[in-house]
Parts: sequence; C-alpha cells; structure tokens
Amino acid sequence: MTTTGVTDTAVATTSAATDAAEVPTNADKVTKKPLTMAAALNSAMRDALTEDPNVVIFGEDVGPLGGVFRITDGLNRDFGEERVWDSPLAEAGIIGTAIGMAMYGLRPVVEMQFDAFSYPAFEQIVSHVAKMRNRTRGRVSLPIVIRIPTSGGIGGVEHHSDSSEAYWAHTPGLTVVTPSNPADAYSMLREAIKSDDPVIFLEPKSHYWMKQDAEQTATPAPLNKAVVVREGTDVTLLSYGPTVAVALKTAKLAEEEGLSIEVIDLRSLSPFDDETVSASVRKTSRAAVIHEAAQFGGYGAEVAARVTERNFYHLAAPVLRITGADIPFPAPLLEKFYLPHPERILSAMSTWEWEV
Amino acid sequence: MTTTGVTDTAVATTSAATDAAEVPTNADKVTKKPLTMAAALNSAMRDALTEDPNVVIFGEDVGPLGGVFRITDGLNRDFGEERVWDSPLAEAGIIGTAIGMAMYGLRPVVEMQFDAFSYPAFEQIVSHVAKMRNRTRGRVSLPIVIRIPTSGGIGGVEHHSDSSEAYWAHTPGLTVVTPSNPADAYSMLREAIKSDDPVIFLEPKSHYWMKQDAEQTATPAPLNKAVVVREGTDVTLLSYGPTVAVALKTAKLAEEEGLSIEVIDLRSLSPFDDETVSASVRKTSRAAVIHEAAQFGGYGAEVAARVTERNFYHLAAPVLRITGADIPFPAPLLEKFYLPHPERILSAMSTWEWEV
Amino acid sequence: MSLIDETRDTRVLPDTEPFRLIDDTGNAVAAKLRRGFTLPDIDTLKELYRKMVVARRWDTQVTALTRQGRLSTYPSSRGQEACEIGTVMAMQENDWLFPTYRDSIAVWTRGVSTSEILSGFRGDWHCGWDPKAHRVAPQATPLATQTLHAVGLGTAAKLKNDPIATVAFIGDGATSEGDAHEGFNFAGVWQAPTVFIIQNNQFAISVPISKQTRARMLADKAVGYGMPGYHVDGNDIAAVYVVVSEALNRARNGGGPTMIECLTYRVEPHTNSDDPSRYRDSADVDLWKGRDPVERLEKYLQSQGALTDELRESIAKESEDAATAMRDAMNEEPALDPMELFENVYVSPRAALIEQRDALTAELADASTEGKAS
Amino acid sequence: MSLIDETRDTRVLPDTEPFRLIDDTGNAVAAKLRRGFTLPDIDTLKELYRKMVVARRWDTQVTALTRQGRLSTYPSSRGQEACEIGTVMAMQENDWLFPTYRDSIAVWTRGVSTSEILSGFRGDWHCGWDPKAHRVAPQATPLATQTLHAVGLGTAAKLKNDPIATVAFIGDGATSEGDAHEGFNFAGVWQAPTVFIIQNNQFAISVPISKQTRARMLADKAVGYGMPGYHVDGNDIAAVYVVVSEALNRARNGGGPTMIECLTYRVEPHTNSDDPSRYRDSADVDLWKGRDPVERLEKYLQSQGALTDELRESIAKESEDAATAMRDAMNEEPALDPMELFENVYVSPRAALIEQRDALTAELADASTEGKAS
Ligand SMILES: Cc1ncc(C[n+]2csc(CCOP(=O)(O)OP(=O)(O)O)c2C)c(N)n1
Ligand SMILES: Cc1ncc(C[n+]2csc(CCOP(=O)(O)OP(=O)(O)O)c2C)c(N)n1
Ligand SMILES: [Mg+2]
Ligand SMILES: [Mg+2]
Repeated sequence: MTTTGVTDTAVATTSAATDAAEVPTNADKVTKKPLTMAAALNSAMRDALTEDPNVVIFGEDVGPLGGVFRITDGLNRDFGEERVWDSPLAEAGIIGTAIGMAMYGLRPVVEMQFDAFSYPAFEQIVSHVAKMRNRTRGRVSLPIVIRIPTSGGIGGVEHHSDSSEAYWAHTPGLTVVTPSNPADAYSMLREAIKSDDPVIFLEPKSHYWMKQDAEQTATPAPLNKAVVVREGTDVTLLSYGPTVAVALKTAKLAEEEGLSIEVIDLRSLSPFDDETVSASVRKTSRAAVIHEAAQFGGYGAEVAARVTERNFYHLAAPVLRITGADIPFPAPLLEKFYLPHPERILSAMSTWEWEV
Repeated sequence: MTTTGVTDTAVATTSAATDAAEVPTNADKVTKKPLTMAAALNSAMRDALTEDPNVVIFGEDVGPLGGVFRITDGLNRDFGEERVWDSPLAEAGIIGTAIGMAMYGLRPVVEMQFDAFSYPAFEQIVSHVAKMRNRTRGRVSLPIVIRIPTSGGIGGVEHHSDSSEAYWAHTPGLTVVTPSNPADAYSMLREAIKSDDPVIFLEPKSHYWMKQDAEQTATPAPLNKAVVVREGTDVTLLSYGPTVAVALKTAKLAEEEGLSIEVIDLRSLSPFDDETVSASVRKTSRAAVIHEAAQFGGYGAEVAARVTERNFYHLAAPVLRITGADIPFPAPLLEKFYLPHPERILSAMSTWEWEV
Repeated sequence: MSLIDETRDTRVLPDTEPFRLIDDTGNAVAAKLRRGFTLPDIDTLKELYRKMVVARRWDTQVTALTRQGRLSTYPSSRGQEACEIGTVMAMQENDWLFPTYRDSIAVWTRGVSTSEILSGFRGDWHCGWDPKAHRVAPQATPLATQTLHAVGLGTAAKLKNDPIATVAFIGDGATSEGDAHEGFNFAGVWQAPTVFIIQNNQFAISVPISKQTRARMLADKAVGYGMPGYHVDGNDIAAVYVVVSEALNRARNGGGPTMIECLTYRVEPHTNSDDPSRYRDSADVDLWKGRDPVERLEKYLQSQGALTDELRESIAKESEDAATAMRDAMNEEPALDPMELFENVYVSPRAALIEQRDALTAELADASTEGKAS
Repeated sequence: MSLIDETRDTRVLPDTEPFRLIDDTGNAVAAKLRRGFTLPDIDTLKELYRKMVVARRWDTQVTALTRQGRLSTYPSSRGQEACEIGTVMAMQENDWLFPTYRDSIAVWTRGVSTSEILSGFRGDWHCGWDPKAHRVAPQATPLATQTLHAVGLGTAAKLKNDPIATVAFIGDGATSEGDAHEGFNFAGVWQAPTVFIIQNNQFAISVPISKQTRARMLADKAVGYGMPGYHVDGNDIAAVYVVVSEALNRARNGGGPTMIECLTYRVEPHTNSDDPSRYRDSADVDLWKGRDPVERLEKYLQSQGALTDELRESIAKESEDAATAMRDAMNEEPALDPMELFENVYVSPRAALIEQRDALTAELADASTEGKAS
C-alpha cells in the first residue's frame, strides 16, 4: 500500500502559472523539485508528446494561450500546430472528432474548459466514447483522455464550479480518475494517456497552484489504486481530488481531540479500489466519504453503498456522507457555506453513537 | 399509506396502441375501465390540453404519427398544430425552446424519443431546466414535463434501452418520477403537468401495453409519495418503473418458500420518500433495491446509502442491490442475461446471513 | 469540371434544380445541362446497374425476413440505391465510410458480409464486423454523431499525410441536430478530407423535410461553412457517381470537404414497426416509385443497347446468390455467449466486472441444473 | 427598404463589405451605398450618442472596480457599444432581450439597475434582477444556449398572438456550438419573431474567428436556415440601429427571424483574468481602437454642428452620475443570506433540503458561539 503525503492546498488562484517557464521536461525532474499541479500536468503532456508521435492535444484555447488555466502553456509553441491546436468552440465537436482520430491510431488529449461545458458533449461521451469498444467486440478501442478542471473553491461564477464525477462514474466504459497533488497529477496523467481505454481526467482547479516537495513524491501509485495518505485507527475518511486536503486538515484537528483518522485518497473513482478501502474500514470500523458535489445520487452514495455491502458486519456505525447540499453550486460569495470543511466533518462524526 | 395493486406486466410489444380509438377522455373513465399505460398517458395529456390552454406538446414525431409508441395518438388531430406539433429533429432544440416557452407562461410537455436521445439535451436540462428557478431567485419557474420512454425489455437495438434516471436524480432542481402501472401513469402525468417545477417523467416502455382493472386504481397516491404495493414482514423490496412487476413476481415466488416480502413502488425518484421507505425497512429489517441501470453509481446506490444512514441500527443485513451489470445495455438477444429477474433476486437474498 | 466556380467563390449557391446526367425518362440530359461533367463510360454504368439490382434484391430479402419477425428491426434502403451505391462505388479502398442504420446496402456493397451486417438487426451484437477490416464504421444510430467521427478520422489521416477521404452519410432529419453543424464546421475549419452525403429522402420517420428546414434546400447550408455544396438528383446514380468522385478526389488532394445533398425518397416505411399511412399520402409514394433509380438506369442502358441478355442473366444469378446467402446467414444460429458481455467493455479487465461475470456463470449453472431457462 | 431582395430570394447573400451608413472617418456614406436605408434623424443620433458615451463610462467604471479586485470577474463591452446600444435602442418595451455575459451595457441600457447587474459579477447571486420586470433574460454563460430560449419565448408569444420580438445576442465563437445551429434552425422552421445579433468581435477568448469558420463571414449561414442574413459594420451605430429596427419590425409582423452579423472588435481582454499578449498583436488592437464607434458618431455629429456644449455637458453629467451610482452600488454590502441557498431550488419545499438547511443553521450557530468564522 503506497503512502504519499500531501501539503495543504495553497489559496486558489486563477492567475497564470508563474513557473511555467521552468516546467520540467521529464519525470525525474518532477520528483526532484517542488512544483505546482499545473506544472506537473503540463510536464506530463510535454513528456507524452515527446515520447509518442500519436499524442495530440486540442480544445478551446489550449493553443497559444495555453488554456484558461495555462495547463498547456508552451506546448503549442514547442510542438507546433499539428500536435497542439485550438479547435472551434464546440465540445461535442471536440469529443466527436477525437473519437475519429482515435479510430485512426492517434491518442487525443482534449480539454473541456469546465465541467459544465462538458455537458454539450454528453452524448458523444456516453453513447460513443464509453461504448465504442464494447459495440465493436473489442476491435476499436478509444485511447482518449478528456481533461476537465473540476469543482469549486476559486470563487467561480455560475457553471464554473460543478463537480460532474457522478455522471461519468455511472457510465460503463469510462475510467474516471482525479489527482489530489502534483506528483499524482503527473503520474496519473501519464498513465491515462498510455491507457487504451478512454479516461475522464478530473483536475481539481483549486489545487492547480498547490506546491509539493520532491521527497513526498517518491513512488507514485498505479492509476487504479487508492492510497492511504495518512494512517489512523478510529475512522476512515474517504476523499478524492479537492477533498483530500480537507480530509487531512480534519485529521489534524481530530488528532488534537484524540481521534485518530485514516485518510484515503481514492484517486481512481472508476474502477473503485475495494481492496484498499475495505482493508482500512475493517481496521477502523467507521467510515465517512467527502465530496463537493450534491449528495443525492452523488459519488458518495456509491462509496457508502459498496463499503456497507462489503463490510456490513465490520461497521460500528453507518457510513457518513459529508458533501455539498442538494442545490446548484452557489454564487462565489456563498460557496463557503456549501463546501465541506473540517468542522462540518467533525460534527457529522460526533453524531455517531460512539459506545457500541 | 396508500395501497394499490399492480397486475403483472404483459409481454412487451412495440405495436401501435390498439385501443387508441377508445382512449378515455377524462379521469373518471380511467378508473372505470381496464386500460393500457399508453392509453392512460394519452388520456392524461388529452385532459391537460383540454383544461389548460397553456399546455402544449411538441417533439419528434409526436404530431400526426402520435409518437413512435403512439402515446400522443390523436392529439395533433384533435387539438391542432398550435397545441401539438412535430418539431425539428434536435433534442437540445426541443428542451431549449421549451424553456423559452415556459418563461412566457406556457406549460410544455415534450418527448425525448428514448433515454439515449435525451443526451444531446443534457446541457439544456442540467444547466438551465434544473437551475433557472434558483438562478433567478425564484422569479422564473419552468413548468416543463420531459417525457422519456425508459429502460429495456422490448428487444430494442443499441441506444433504445438505456435507463438514465441516475443522471437526472443527481441533478438538483429536477423532479424525477416514474409510474409502474396505468393508473399511476395517468395521475402522475396529470400532477407533473400541473407542477410548477420541471419534471423528468420516465415511462417504462416495456409496460406501455400493460392493462389494469379499474378497481385497482381507486385512490392514486400523490406524485411525491412511494407506495407499498404489497405488504410483507421479512424483507422490503424497493422497486420503480419496470422493476415493480419483477419485485411482485419475486414476492409471489418467495411466498411459496415461506418468505414474506413487502414491495414498495418508489414512484418519485427525486424527491425520495424516506418516510414510507424507512417505516417499511424498520418493520422488516432487511431491504433490497432493484433497477435495470448499471449498478455502479446507479440510483440504487443512493437508495442503499440513505436507507442505511437512516436505519442502520434497524438493519439485520446490508441493503442489497440487484441491478444491471456495469456494462452497456446488451444487444436484444442478450438482454435476458442482463435484466434483473426473480430468481436472481431470491438468490441474492439467500446470501444474507439469516441467523443474526 | 465542377459545380462550383473554381475561384471557390462560395457565393455561387447550388441550383434549386437538382443536377442530373440521366433524367426520369432514362435519357441523357442535354450537354449544356451537364455542367462540364461527362457521363461515366458504359462499362461503369453497367457495373453501377449491376450493383444496384443486386443490392435491391438483398434489401428486399432482409425486409421479407423482418416481416417474418426474424429480425428485430430493419430500416430499408429501397429507393435510395443510387445514393448508396453511387457513393460507395466512387470510394477507394483506403477511404473510410461512416454509415447510418439506413445504409446497410452501402455497407454490404463496401464488402462487409451479410451475417456481419445482420448481427445488429438480428440482435446478437451491436456491430458485427471489424471496422478496420473494411474501413466501415459501425452504423450510427445517435443521429449526426458520425459526421464528427468522419471528420476526426479524416483529419488524423491528413496529419499522417495519408491521402484518403472519409464519407459520412446523414439523413435530412439529422441535419437539424447540433452535431451535424459541428461536423460540417470542423470539416470546413480543418479542411478535413470529408464528403458529407445528405440523403434527403424527405422524411425523418413521420416528419417531412418542410418541418426540418426553411432553406430552399439543404445544400444551401454549405456556404455557411465555406465548403462547396452540391444539389444532386439522388435517383440518378450517374450524377451521384461523378459528383461524389470529384468531391472525393478533391478531398484526397487537400481540397477540403464537400457537402452533397442527394434528393431522393424513402419509399418504404421508416422501419418495419412504422405506419406511414398516418402521415403521408400513398400517391406521393407511387409518384416516387415512378422515379425509381434502378429503372431509370435500366431504361438508359436499354436505349444504348447495353442491356444484353447475358448481362441480365448474370445479374439475376448474382441477385439470387445474394438472397440465398442471406437466407443461409439467417439460418446460422448466432453464437450467443453471455460471458462476452463482460469482455469488451474495457481493455484492462476490472475486478467488479469479473465478480459480475462469475455471478452470472453461477446463476446459469443453477438454472440449468434446476432445468429452468434463465 | 431592405438588404435583401423582397422576394426573399435567399440566394442573395450579404455583401462581404459590411453595410454602413457612417464610415470610419465620421462621414455619411454615399446615398447609393445606403441600400435604400435612410440615416436616423439627428435627434435619434444624438440620443444614440448619449447612450453610448454613458454606457462606456459605466463599463469603464466596472472594469476599474474589477481591477481593484472588488468584482470576481467582468467581461467588458468596450468597443462594442454600437452593437449593444444600437440593438437595445431599436427594441420596444415588450420585446425580450437574451444577453450573454458580454452584454452588460445592453442589459443596463435596457433598464436593469447597476446593483442588480453587479450581483452576478460581485458573486452574491447568479442573476440579480427579475427577468419579467425588464423582459431581460439572465446573462447566459453556457454559450449559444440562449438562442433557443429566445426562439422558444418568441414562439410562445406568437402562439398567444402577442406582437413582440425577441433578440438573442451571440458571439462569433459561440456560433460554432450545436445550440446556435438549432436556435437558427428552429427559428427558421417556426418563423419565430427572433433577431439574432452575432457580435463578431473576432475573438473567442484567445481563438480568432479564422479558427471558428471557413465561411467568408458568419452572415453566410443565414441562407442555410432560409432567413435573411445581414452583414453590418458593428462600429456604426446608425447602421446597426436601422438594420435591427427593420428586422424587429419584420419579426413583430409575422415576417420571421433575421440573422445580423455585426463586425466589431473586442478591444479589452476577454475578462480581467485574460492575457491577450499571448495570442494577439497590440497593433491590431490599436487599429481597431482607431475605429472607435463612439468617436465615429461624435465626428459625424460635430460635422453636423449637432454636438452643442450643452449636450456635451448633460452627457458628461449623466456619465458621472452613472459612475457615482456604480461606486455607491459597490459600496452597498450585498445582503448575503446562506439560507436562501435552499429556498429557490424548487417551488415546493423538500424535506431533504429543509434538513440540510437546518443543519447549516445549526453549524452557523455553533460557529458563532465558538466565535469561529465558518
Ligand atoms: C439523437 C437521436 N435522436 C432521435 C433518434 C430517433 N430516430 C431514429 S431515426 C430518426 C429519423 C431520422 O431521419 P433522417 O435523418 O431523415 O434519416 P432517415 O431515417 O430518413 O434515413 C429518429 C428521430 C436518434 N436515433 N438519435
Ligand atoms: C458551452 C460553453 N463552452 C465553453 C465556455 C467557456 N467560454 C466562455 S466565453 C468563451 C469564448 C466565447 O467567445 P464568443 O462567443 O466570441 O463571445 P465573446 O466572449 O467574444 O463575446 C468560452 C470558450 C462556455 N461559457 N460555454
Ligand atoms: Mg430522411
Ligand atoms: Mg467573440
């Protein structure tokens, strides 16, 4: 079971990647110096473009601008218009053409500018990206990576803070992953691009400028594994993407109160790593899952349901879900009332019957 | 707690509504003679068009043809092109224009020809239909009903048997309902059209030709309530739409084996009737949920999670999910291996530890 | 030789009168109406005729089997042979075809076997053939989505400097979908080697073309994408063949995409479960049956004395062979392996799917021991 | 008086040279170039000028406040005043406006108050005004989706025999979205009373128009929907005003939809967080600043001796009042009630939301007793 540490996320900012210039150009460098998640993602694409001539990158503003978050910064300049380019402004068009390219042997890495702007491509993703391989009895695989800056925490206006993971995770044929730190961002994106299955790659936009030290990133876990990012004995906190940092903060606070919390970073939302999660839950006998998306029918429902199915007689209390409310994502000045935070998680856990 | 009976579904057929001619023209008739779900739905729209001049119906082939399932049979003929008409072939266009019409005081009832063909409208539904009222601080409501023939069981070719409820139920701002019998089909569609909130109305296409006797339909339950359709003491089977008939068949078989199963027809998927469900589960201490959609992140996950959260210490065993596998819906000749059936449900329940 | 001004002044819109080389009566049109195109040579026309006749026999046989309830559904291509065969015959081996459910005879004429095609309609699997083996994509059901796949594949080939073209079939109704617009637009902006064949058979199930567009014709959309738009008589295979050939050559040589509207008519119901009496006048159907694409070319060949008995016989034989092959294909029991349901979803097997597969295996074992049909 | 042949022969495509009444230098164009349109009378032009100057002052003030970090974001309308104001001034009270995030000055000129508009950009609520009070829909962020809302509302009014028109603003980049196509097409087929104003400011964030379409111009798309398409100088408010007025009249009188491309330029960054130096040459920006719509009309009015000191003063005063009102609006503490988050999602309250609201209430109570900021 690999263990990595995660520094608390820096205050979110939408300003350009300041260190874009010094983006490392291979994996080694990634583990040698602190870098941001933005730089790690950029580096992963840069290395993939260098290694495999079939890798192409296109989408809205991913060319000369380097994307609205500057994640593709410098790639159009260094690899040219035939490898990295701006597409017309149409998400179904981006995914639909990526499908045709993948059928001909390319490995497109495309960007949806925000979760809510992937919705126009919903049919292409659900009816084709997810189903083509099954439809053709395994003859046509679609090695496509769909990058989506996800979730809130940056004071984005309406439609800029959605969390769409539940829609994708419920769709057979898709692989859905989300990194919570720079080292994973690099290794997971590299693996996603190498995968012959289509991957929905959710990037927690509030973490783009999060920095991480080299020594914490020694051995990246495989793409489909969850990781225990902090060990504990009393409670298992299941988190992913932007909520991993929240879970770690919660664990720190709980420690002061003498509660030992184990924090798991799920990393791969589909497939789900039952092995790692069940082992932890059977040790702690209590679990809670944290996410930003609305609770009803959210990804946490699957987590709670399967953890309970597989570990019912080991559970001392119901699996808790600390999530967004069942409302549309709030306007910027109100998001702090919506996003899960440590105090809310601790008080939720205090509702458990502790003497069983 | 209202109780209604449900006859087992007739063998699915896609042939035209034979009794379309004798479609009843008001609610009374519905409860006075056996009729099909298709006729009940037709009748509900007919009565709504008659009562409220703001009700309009449009979509693909809903005019002269009466829809590919003949659910709008005769409505274009009897109410004219200005009330019931064929739109251009574009689902985002259908939903998007319905939004504008609703903003001006109309009450559009639109049809998506099959679940998979609602996907092109995903953005209009998720980013606008669901959010408009919240966006405008309650000033603009959207009284739109989106009818979708759902699920499998009719040997439909690819894309004609999807179950999309999990996508809609996870989306705050939407109301999601599904009838399992003709009487509910009538009363629920009437209520949905009267509702000022947008409603996703899922019609189990395998049940369109299901017949029902009048006396079984005395008092329809309200739109947002679940209904105990068969009382029992040992297990609660939670079902909806096409799986209610499966649950009832299961209960009959179980009875022979001396197992008393209570069957609940959820009817309203969002909101969820915790009251009715928890009362039953606390009585039986065991629950299972049945649906056709893939299991992972499916609606059953929410059911299992919330039933467990609210009744953990009353549960003798984990809530089971008997659902479709995590694969795309199979080709016609293979669907029988995919769809949940009584034997599968009974054997799943046999995995429970019964001596606790 | 072009329907458009070589300066690519896209202000020249296609003529409302569809372009044809052979008219309804089976006579070649006056030279001045040929717009610089020449009629294909007689051998080519004979070959086009042969393929149409055989394809119609094939289609008729599937339709018959469907009526007998042996297929779950089948959308017939009848009456659209000129569009389907004229297009496929203009394609080269390395070109890619992106068909819809409507285009089975095009898929078959392209070389996909009958039983591979029947898989989808019989219901044993969604797509029965290897798309890469024939360079024929699965028949698309979600309308207009395939236009983007065709543009993407064509663009990939262009990036790899492979001189191939892609063909996307699309119906009149499907042009109303957003994906059709995005397909046309990406093709224009990227100058993809893609030819869009709009088969305007004047109906989308029950909805007439007049409820799909206010434009004079669908080909008028081309100018909005900066690509040439052609309006062709879709029941004249000679016209379809030469126009598509020109467009494909232009595409393969870096000249970018073309939109070709083929005006035709769906003489059969949408599918076997449709009831056209509810929405159209049988007189119209008869009118269009009178404009039959096969008979038209037959008349022309006759007038040229090219329709020898020997040709007739070989075509008749080929047709019967096709029908027989079809019946044989139907009599093959499709190999149904429920376990395959779990094999193709992902390249890398998943624990959860293996669990589910094993559960089904166990269930089937129980069922058979209990002698129950699962 | 029309840019199109009254026979509605849609084969007449708009001229590549955008239509204008007043040229770059502030002079009225020669009569023969006016295509039968007449220049608005001097009082109308003075009013258009007044509104543009004041709107620009308003926009400048929001931009300044955004730079001070007092708004989360603001997409400026600067340089697009002729399109925005020319359109709104041509509208009647009962017409409906469907704006985008780009069109704040249009929304403001239509009568929505500054603080109502600021709600969304300041971040206290998504849409701060009552759409029905001003017949102004919320500013659309999901691109092109609003075109369909405009068509739907217009069609509803037509069904109710209300003689109103709807206006949908849309950007050049957004015309690539499938929803734009569906909006144009539904409008054509249903003959909706909708006028589409395409503000071609030549950029979609960083992407130039050349990467959005291969067409000569966006107005060339109109013929594909069977509607008139106009190509107008979007920096000449006189031209925008007369063309939009004609289109709106036609719409209100059952003449159906119109597509109007207004050629203009986005002189500011996309939003405050954009960095145009990465994708465009500042020389282009300067070139277009030289074609400023406000200065153009100013020159014309001067040449007519219509720009009296008194007019200047009253406009200057009105501008300062607007700026002051803006600063005051910013200084209002927005009323933030977290409980409202649960109130507007559904008409009928839901048990689950009430539970969640009560949980938040309790949490905030705890936090305040513990003196913590939640
Ligand atoms: C996105 C989508 N919406 C709806 C359907 C259902 N449908 C299948 S065929 C059809 C009509 C298509 O008409 P057209 O494009 O003219 O093709 P034709 O059948 O005439 O060849 C419809 C509405 C679909 N397959 N996909
Ligand atoms: C469906 C969708 N995709 C992407 C975006 C992100 N986005 C916001 S503005 C913009 C550029 C729009 O350009 P244009 O339509 O020309 O309007 P302009 O900003 O120039 O006024 C993009 C890509 C969005 N808002 N909606
Ligand atoms: Mg058609
Ligand atoms: Mg623009």
